[in-house]
Amino acid sequence: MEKALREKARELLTTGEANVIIGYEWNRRKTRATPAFITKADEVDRLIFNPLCVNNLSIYLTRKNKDILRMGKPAIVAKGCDIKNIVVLISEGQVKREDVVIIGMSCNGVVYKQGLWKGELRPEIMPVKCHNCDVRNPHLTDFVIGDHIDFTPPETPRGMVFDKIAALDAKTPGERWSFWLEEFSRCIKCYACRQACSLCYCERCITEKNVPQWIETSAHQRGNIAWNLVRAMHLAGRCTFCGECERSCPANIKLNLVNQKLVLTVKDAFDFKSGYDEKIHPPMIVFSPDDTENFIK
Amino acid sequence: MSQENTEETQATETTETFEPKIMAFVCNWCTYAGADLAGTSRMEYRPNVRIIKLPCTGRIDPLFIIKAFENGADGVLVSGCHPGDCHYTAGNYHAKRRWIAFRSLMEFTGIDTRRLQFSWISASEALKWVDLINNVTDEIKALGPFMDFKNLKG
Amino acid sequence: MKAMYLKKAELGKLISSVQDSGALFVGPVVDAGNVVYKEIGSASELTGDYIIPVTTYKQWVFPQTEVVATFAVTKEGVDLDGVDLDPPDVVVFGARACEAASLASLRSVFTWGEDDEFYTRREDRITVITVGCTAIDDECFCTTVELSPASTTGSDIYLRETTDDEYMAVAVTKKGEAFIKAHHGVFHQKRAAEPELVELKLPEPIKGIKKEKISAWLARTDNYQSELWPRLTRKCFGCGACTFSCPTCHCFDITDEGTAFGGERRKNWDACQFDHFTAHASGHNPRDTQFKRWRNRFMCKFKYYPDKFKTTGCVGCGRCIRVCPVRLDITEVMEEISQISE
Amino acid sequence: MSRIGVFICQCGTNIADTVDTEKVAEEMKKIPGVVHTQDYKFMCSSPGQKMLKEAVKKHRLDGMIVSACSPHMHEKTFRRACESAGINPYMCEIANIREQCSWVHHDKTKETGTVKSLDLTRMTIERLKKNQPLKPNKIPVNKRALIIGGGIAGIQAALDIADGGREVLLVEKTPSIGGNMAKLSETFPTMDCSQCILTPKMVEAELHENITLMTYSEVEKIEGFIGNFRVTIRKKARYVNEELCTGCGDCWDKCPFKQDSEFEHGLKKRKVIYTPFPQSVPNIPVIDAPNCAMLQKGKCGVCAKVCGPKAVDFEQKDIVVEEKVGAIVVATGYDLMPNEHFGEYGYGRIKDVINGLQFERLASSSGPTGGKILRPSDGKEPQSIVFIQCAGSRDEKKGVSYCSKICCMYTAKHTMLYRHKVHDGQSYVFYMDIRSGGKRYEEFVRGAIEKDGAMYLRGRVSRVYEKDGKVIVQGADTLSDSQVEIEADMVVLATALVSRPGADTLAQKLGIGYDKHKFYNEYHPKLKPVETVTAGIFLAGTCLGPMDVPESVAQGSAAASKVLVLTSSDEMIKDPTTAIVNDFTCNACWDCVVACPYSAIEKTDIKDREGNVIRRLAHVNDGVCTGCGTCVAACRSKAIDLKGYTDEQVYAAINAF
Repeated sequence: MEKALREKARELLTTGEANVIIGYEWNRRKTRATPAFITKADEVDRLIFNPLCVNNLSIYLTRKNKDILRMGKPAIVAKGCDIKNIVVLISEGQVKREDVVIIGMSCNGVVYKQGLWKGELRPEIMPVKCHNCDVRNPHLTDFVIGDHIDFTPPETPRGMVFDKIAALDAKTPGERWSFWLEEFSRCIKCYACRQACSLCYCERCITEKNVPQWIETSAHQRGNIAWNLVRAMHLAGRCTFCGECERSCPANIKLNLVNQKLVLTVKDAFDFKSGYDEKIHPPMIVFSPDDTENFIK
Repeated sequence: MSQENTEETQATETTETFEPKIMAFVCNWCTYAGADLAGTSRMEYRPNVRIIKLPCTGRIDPLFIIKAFENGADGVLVSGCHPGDCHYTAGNYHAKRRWIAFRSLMEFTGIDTRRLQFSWISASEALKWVDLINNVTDEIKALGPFMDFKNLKG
Repeated sequence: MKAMYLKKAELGKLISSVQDSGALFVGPVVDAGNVVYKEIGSASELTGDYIIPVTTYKQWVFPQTEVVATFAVTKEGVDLDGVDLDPPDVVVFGARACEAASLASLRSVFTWGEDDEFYTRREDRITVITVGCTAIDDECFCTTVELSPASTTGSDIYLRETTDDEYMAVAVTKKGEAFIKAHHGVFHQKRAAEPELVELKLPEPIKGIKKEKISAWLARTDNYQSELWPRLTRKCFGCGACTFSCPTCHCFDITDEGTAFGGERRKNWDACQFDHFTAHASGHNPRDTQFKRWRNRFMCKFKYYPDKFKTTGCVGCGRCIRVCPVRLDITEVMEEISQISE
Repeated sequence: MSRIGVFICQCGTNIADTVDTEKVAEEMKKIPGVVHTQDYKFMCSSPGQKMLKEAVKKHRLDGMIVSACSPHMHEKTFRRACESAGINPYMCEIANIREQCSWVHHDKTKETGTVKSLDLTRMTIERLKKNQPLKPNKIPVNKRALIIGGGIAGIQAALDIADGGREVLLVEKTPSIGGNMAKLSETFPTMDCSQCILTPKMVEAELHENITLMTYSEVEKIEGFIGNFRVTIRKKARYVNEELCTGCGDCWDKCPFKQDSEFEHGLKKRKVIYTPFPQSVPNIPVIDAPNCAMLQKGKCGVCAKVCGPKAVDFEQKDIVVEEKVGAIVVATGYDLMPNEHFGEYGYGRIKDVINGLQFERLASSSGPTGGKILRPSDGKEPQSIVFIQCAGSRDEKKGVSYCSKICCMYTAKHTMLYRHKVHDGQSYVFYMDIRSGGKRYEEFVRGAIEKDGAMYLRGRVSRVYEKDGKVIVQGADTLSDSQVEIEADMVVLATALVSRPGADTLAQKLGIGYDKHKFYNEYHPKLKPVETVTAGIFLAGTCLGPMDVPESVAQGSAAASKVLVLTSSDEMIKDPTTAIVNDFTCNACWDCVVACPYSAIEKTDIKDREGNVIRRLAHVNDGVCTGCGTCVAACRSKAIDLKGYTDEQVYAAINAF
């Protein structure tokens, strides 16, 4: 698979179809996969692909990384889950489909965090998204690397995140509040969650807007609650559950729970799943007169 | 700011004397006019609500609601034109979508959803406005001060 | 002062003794899957199974957010009321040698020119009890930056584990001596035979890295524009987790929070990795891309800091490598600079 | 620091009874930025306003609060006073302490009302501190109008606008104006001959100096906004030079080829070079290109040979023109529901089952039979006709849910016309309900039944089939609870009115809304019946939904009056409460563009000197924006804000809560 990937990369760089390959390479000790930017055909052998390739590289297609945009036309090595984010970026006008070459990778799953890797991909070290993945054969690509994968995700999504959501839903509001207060109190306002997210591409994040300062920047409970609620709201209907925010959080805040909860809400209320069709607008900016709720008096 | 309030409310207010602070975000064309009609008709209702008028419910951002709670609101009320009646044709439909998601988020994070109430009130529904204010005020009075937010460490 | 001994089983006694004196006891605990420093109530909360906590204890000398003044808006203007800080005594237990070395660096910054009393008053009242490392991981590189698990810089008391479940305690500073005296009931002198110490684990110094070569290379101004910076660091997406977990990073922002009636002025952690850190009001941003921000961090640690304060800017704790979501490894940059500097 | 004046109105005793206005004035003095406070009996009275203006001068105020009645009542009054005192009117804000305070809190100790008034006034003061002076938007207005559709509604609108002195461009898709009304024989309830009342209007439209007719033309693209639309129109090739043609008719006399006439609904043939009907306006033929031997195969050319003025031009091409107009009236009319919906009625299968418009043609003296009612199958005079109402209407399953509104009336008319022409003929009408609301309409229907002997049967028809040259109609008469079978000579279906094919495409080009039946949406069904959500675009006639001729004419005139109001001055003054984009922070995610109910936000490119696009930005068109603020809430980075209701203003009000 790596061989095919490298050949494709070489071809793209040689023909000039792409100026930079955004992919993965080993770190010095060959213990971790890390993002790589290959611009020369004779460097394509640095490219790797394996279950350590957890990063969602679509972040490098956004306006946040202007120096990467300046490198020329990118070809991006992307798993199906990463492609979902590219789909949203296209639908929100951030990337033009013709401006990016998508090298889709057939994927059997990755590790939740690289530190868990002991040389073998076991179900216990895979994130919930992999167990429920319906894009192991990537969906919006220019090329696909790897063989077709026969995998049918469970009909109703399963895994720790879903169990935990169900468990929380079953609790009283007071218990849920205590839970989240504890979670969000750990927030150190490093904004790694935002920076890791390719859909948090704002020129100026709302928390950096200080006239007026809607969200207090202090890492106290009040500021943390406001930030985490607004971050979640801003991803409602857009989040593809790639999990990069939670993976990047140095405080291990369970951001996947709150993200997935809104994914489920949007699915139930508006019958929308993010990341599949680049021609459809995200649901929070459109409406249907038939939207139903049970709380407006 | 809220710390002061917290001490004050804790020290002096019991449910007997507690008068909740309720903030209402309403649209200019329907609910604001409905509230005006309640006045013109000399109806009477609880005095706990402070209205902020906006052109349309479509203008209402969840940020407003969070900020109101941060500033010590014990309840927040959001109200606008009935679906199909929006002065701007669709602002309230947009608002409804936003509220569906935001309310789900509030519910999930355990923020007491009884503290945030949504309503459609037309320019002619003065009585509905009066009932709503009375009911919401009484309900929130019964719930007591919104300590979840007031107790947040600043 | 002679070496004293402390039974691991008697840590609880130490904690009670510290608490009785009115001080906070801070130590490594497992929280949400991470080992972090936290104020604790009893010994059972402590963990001994860690390389180094994910977060630093700098939050007890330089809190992430603190009120430095309160204000009230009046008809005449704004009444500003400064905070006269009276911090509690804090005992940090289980620190690592690398991290302990960082307090000196922080002090240099916060006493540069004017004293920042919000820092100094806190630092004056903190007692650092370091435990020598008996385990390391791939990311540890203290020995590469001329420190080691045996360094006692910055520690008030230095502990070594013994094979019979005790700690051997050496007071490094006067503060340390005073601490042992104050809690003499918990420490004891050893019996006849000298106890066997658990061997310290030292990370292998990274061969390719030569500190002096890095300094020389950084001193050449044209290297500021080197192609190396974007090449090695453009993968950084600016999350700032490295700075927030770094024991020597110290940047902060002053912000006002409040209502129409008044509020608080706060000192909050900030990070050079954030894109708006250097943004001007005009909209111009001199560090407009992420590699420039990362370059600044590196320059700060290995040039600005040593130049200005003659202290180290990097203690080799490896936290920034562990937390980095794109696995940008500072030692790889150090190594490459050392090599091209040949 | 601001210099704010706060004025508390006692409103006689209306406020003062339950609010201690003096105390409110006293307390407000303590707020930073407030330099003057005062309470007074009637702020809105002329001494009150005078006082206000004097205070502005004396205390050099730069903003003012009036705590009084609802802003819906006197905001304009006080803002005007503000303006005449020399401060920007948008630096005046109203705190509503009457409708929403003194009148609803009856506490005579005044405590309740006073506390609330203090809060409301304070919140408004803090909000005012963040106000910015605003200037009304002035938008230049192009005084030409475009009418899309040359039926009666469009013609009426064109004539009224043209009589009002404005230029009109009337675009019609078919070769002639006149629309569906030109096909009608007589009109209910007066039984005027349709042609007799319509033709003069058609001619007037053609000759009017302010009207330019563009027939056989279609609107392709519409850009711009109210007062400033750019319209791209395709003038389809007629193959006849309009300048040279005299309309003599030699060409169509000699043309050897025939096709079904669209105008006659297939009851008659027309030539391949033709005018739709004899009174066509303009009276200039077109060549039906796909069926013309010359154009398709290069053989024939008879028309060109016989044409005296040499007007036939086989080389003619479509012409695309761009026109600038300030207002648009859409009057695209209706169609009848297509045949395939009426299998059980035999339509399209049985020759003698026809629709209402075909019957109109049969009854018309200029129609295919010269006004004689003759069956299409054998040309015999039918001795009995069955009329089936609600063919497709009020039938959600097989047709449409709505009532087509005019069928009850025209069916009654048909029975009368039939009886007048075939004196011993018997008509039967199957109906669901008779809906004859309207001036003299009920009397008209009664006349059909009582004077002209129409047999009305309340019930539906289950089956229509042919037998021995008759059309057998089986149905129910629910009033006598019996099954009915009628051996008729002919059946006329009152087919449902539906929107024009392509109505949705045109609506998308115009940026106006349409319902699930693709009828266009009025802005407000009661108060703005001919406006659309897109400012400057108006509606008239059956493109809105089924209606009869008088209603269509009324709407044409109504739309015309709206156009005349809009074009009455060179500039349009618009409320400055519009959204504005911060160019530095816009992400170009287009959320605002999608969310805007008015399509008021455009995508723009920022280019460098070489013309390369370096950034893309959203841009609000002040001419179109109505200030709802939906875009502001949709914008994640708050790069868009709403003047008059900015985030800062709202924030300040919440912070003073």
